[in-house]
Amino acid sequence: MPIHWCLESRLRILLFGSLGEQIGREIDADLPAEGCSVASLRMLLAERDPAFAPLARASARACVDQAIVREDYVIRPGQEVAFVPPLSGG
Amino acid sequence: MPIHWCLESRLRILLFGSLGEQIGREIDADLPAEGCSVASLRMLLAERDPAFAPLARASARACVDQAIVREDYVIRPGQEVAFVPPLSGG
Amino acid sequence: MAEVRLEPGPLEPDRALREFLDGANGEGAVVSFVGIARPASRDGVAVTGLYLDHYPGMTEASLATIAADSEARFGGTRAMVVHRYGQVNAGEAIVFVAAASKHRRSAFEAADYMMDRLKTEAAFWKREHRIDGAAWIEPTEQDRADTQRWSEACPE
Amino acid sequence: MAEVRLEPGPLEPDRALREFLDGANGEGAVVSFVGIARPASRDGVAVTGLYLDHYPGMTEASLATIAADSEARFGGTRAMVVHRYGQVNAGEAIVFVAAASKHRRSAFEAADYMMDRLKTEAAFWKREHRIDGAAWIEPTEQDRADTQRWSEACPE
Repeated sequence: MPIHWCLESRLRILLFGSLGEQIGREIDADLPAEGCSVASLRMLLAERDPAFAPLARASARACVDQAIVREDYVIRPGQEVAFVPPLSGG
Repeated sequence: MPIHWCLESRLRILLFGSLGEQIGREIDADLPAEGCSVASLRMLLAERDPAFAPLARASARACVDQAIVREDYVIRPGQEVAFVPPLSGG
Repeated sequence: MAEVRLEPGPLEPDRALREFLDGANGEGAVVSFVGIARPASRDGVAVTGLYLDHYPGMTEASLATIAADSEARFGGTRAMVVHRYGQVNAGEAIVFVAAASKHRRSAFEAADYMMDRLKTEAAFWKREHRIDGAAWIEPTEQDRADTQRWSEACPE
Repeated sequence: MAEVRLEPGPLEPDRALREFLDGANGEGAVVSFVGIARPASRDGVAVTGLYLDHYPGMTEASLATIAADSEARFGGTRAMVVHRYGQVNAGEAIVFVAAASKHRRSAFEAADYMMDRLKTEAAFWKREHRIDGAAWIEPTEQDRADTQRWSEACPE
């Protein structure tokens, strides 16, 4: 279905701290062209690979364009997305 | 009266801060062999020279052997005596 | 304007202090804080060092926000934050914070304020290398309580 | 054991900090304070510098007492005081104080405590060289109130 890849957008997701160590520093996901909420992205990822389960936990906060966002935030193609564990501070 | 100088002791008095500037860094006084109180020393000095009047003021604190002492402290020959203005701090 | 920097290599607090003092602007008081990687964990296990993971861009922004807030909160204060990232050995400096002000009270408060906020809000993830294994660290309840101190009415 | 020193010449705060850090003993927190001769008097008149008269022996003892009291009051704290005497030009450092401790709260409090006491109890007499003449200075009411802060029950 060539239409399929045309309506989706490749999203690069950055992971830090213990998440980066457990899962990898970066993972990719397909984002629907109309975007998707943080809550949906977590579920999509957890369903795709059991190794991504830590990303579904509330302690992993989502950042979009380097700012922490809420669960109902809708991620659009082209944005920088990251999941971060609780900050340990300086 | 040769007996006189024999019963007295030469006392060197150090002056600091504004007192040192106004009067001089060091003055000498004759101390009776049996010692004398800080209060008496102030009076002796003020009577001797009008320039020593600031030493009679309460704001000029007396130090003996580098510690601030009270008015009734009896200074003995051989001790280090100083008058100091209020500390300005560091 | 606050000076904020991430350092990959050794952080030399004396050089940072020299640099901060060279930027003096007639202030009478400079307070600095140096945080050093401790050779033991909170529960007393020997620690050889730690790894500070950071999020390039977001981490610098978190430091800049804290420094700027400190300058705004303690009027007339100038602030500096230098922070290590990556591998830090026990005994090495992790963070240098400095505040300059006309009077000592505001310089002390500005440095104290920055450290309290850095301890909970700086975007770092810390892995402690204990002799019995590595562990990721989170802020303590005490760190959160320290930050909370500043949430009440403005001082002075 | 606290390190206390009088300096006749320029005081270089960065070198003093380096020296203090070199004496590190596993502490995680070092707070330093640098006091700088201000270019203006309290009432805004330009000042070219000041002269710090001191009483050799008594002045060192006054600094040593303050540093030792700080180490005793904030347990596990290491302290250092370096103080200028004689002629100090505006913009030059007059005093460097440092406190090292396991935790940042006690390092901040120890440095703050030493400065408050130095401002009223250090045995110096300060003559300010204003462009309109020289004047001997005494501690302000604020300095006395700051020292008074520590007279209540012991902290922590």
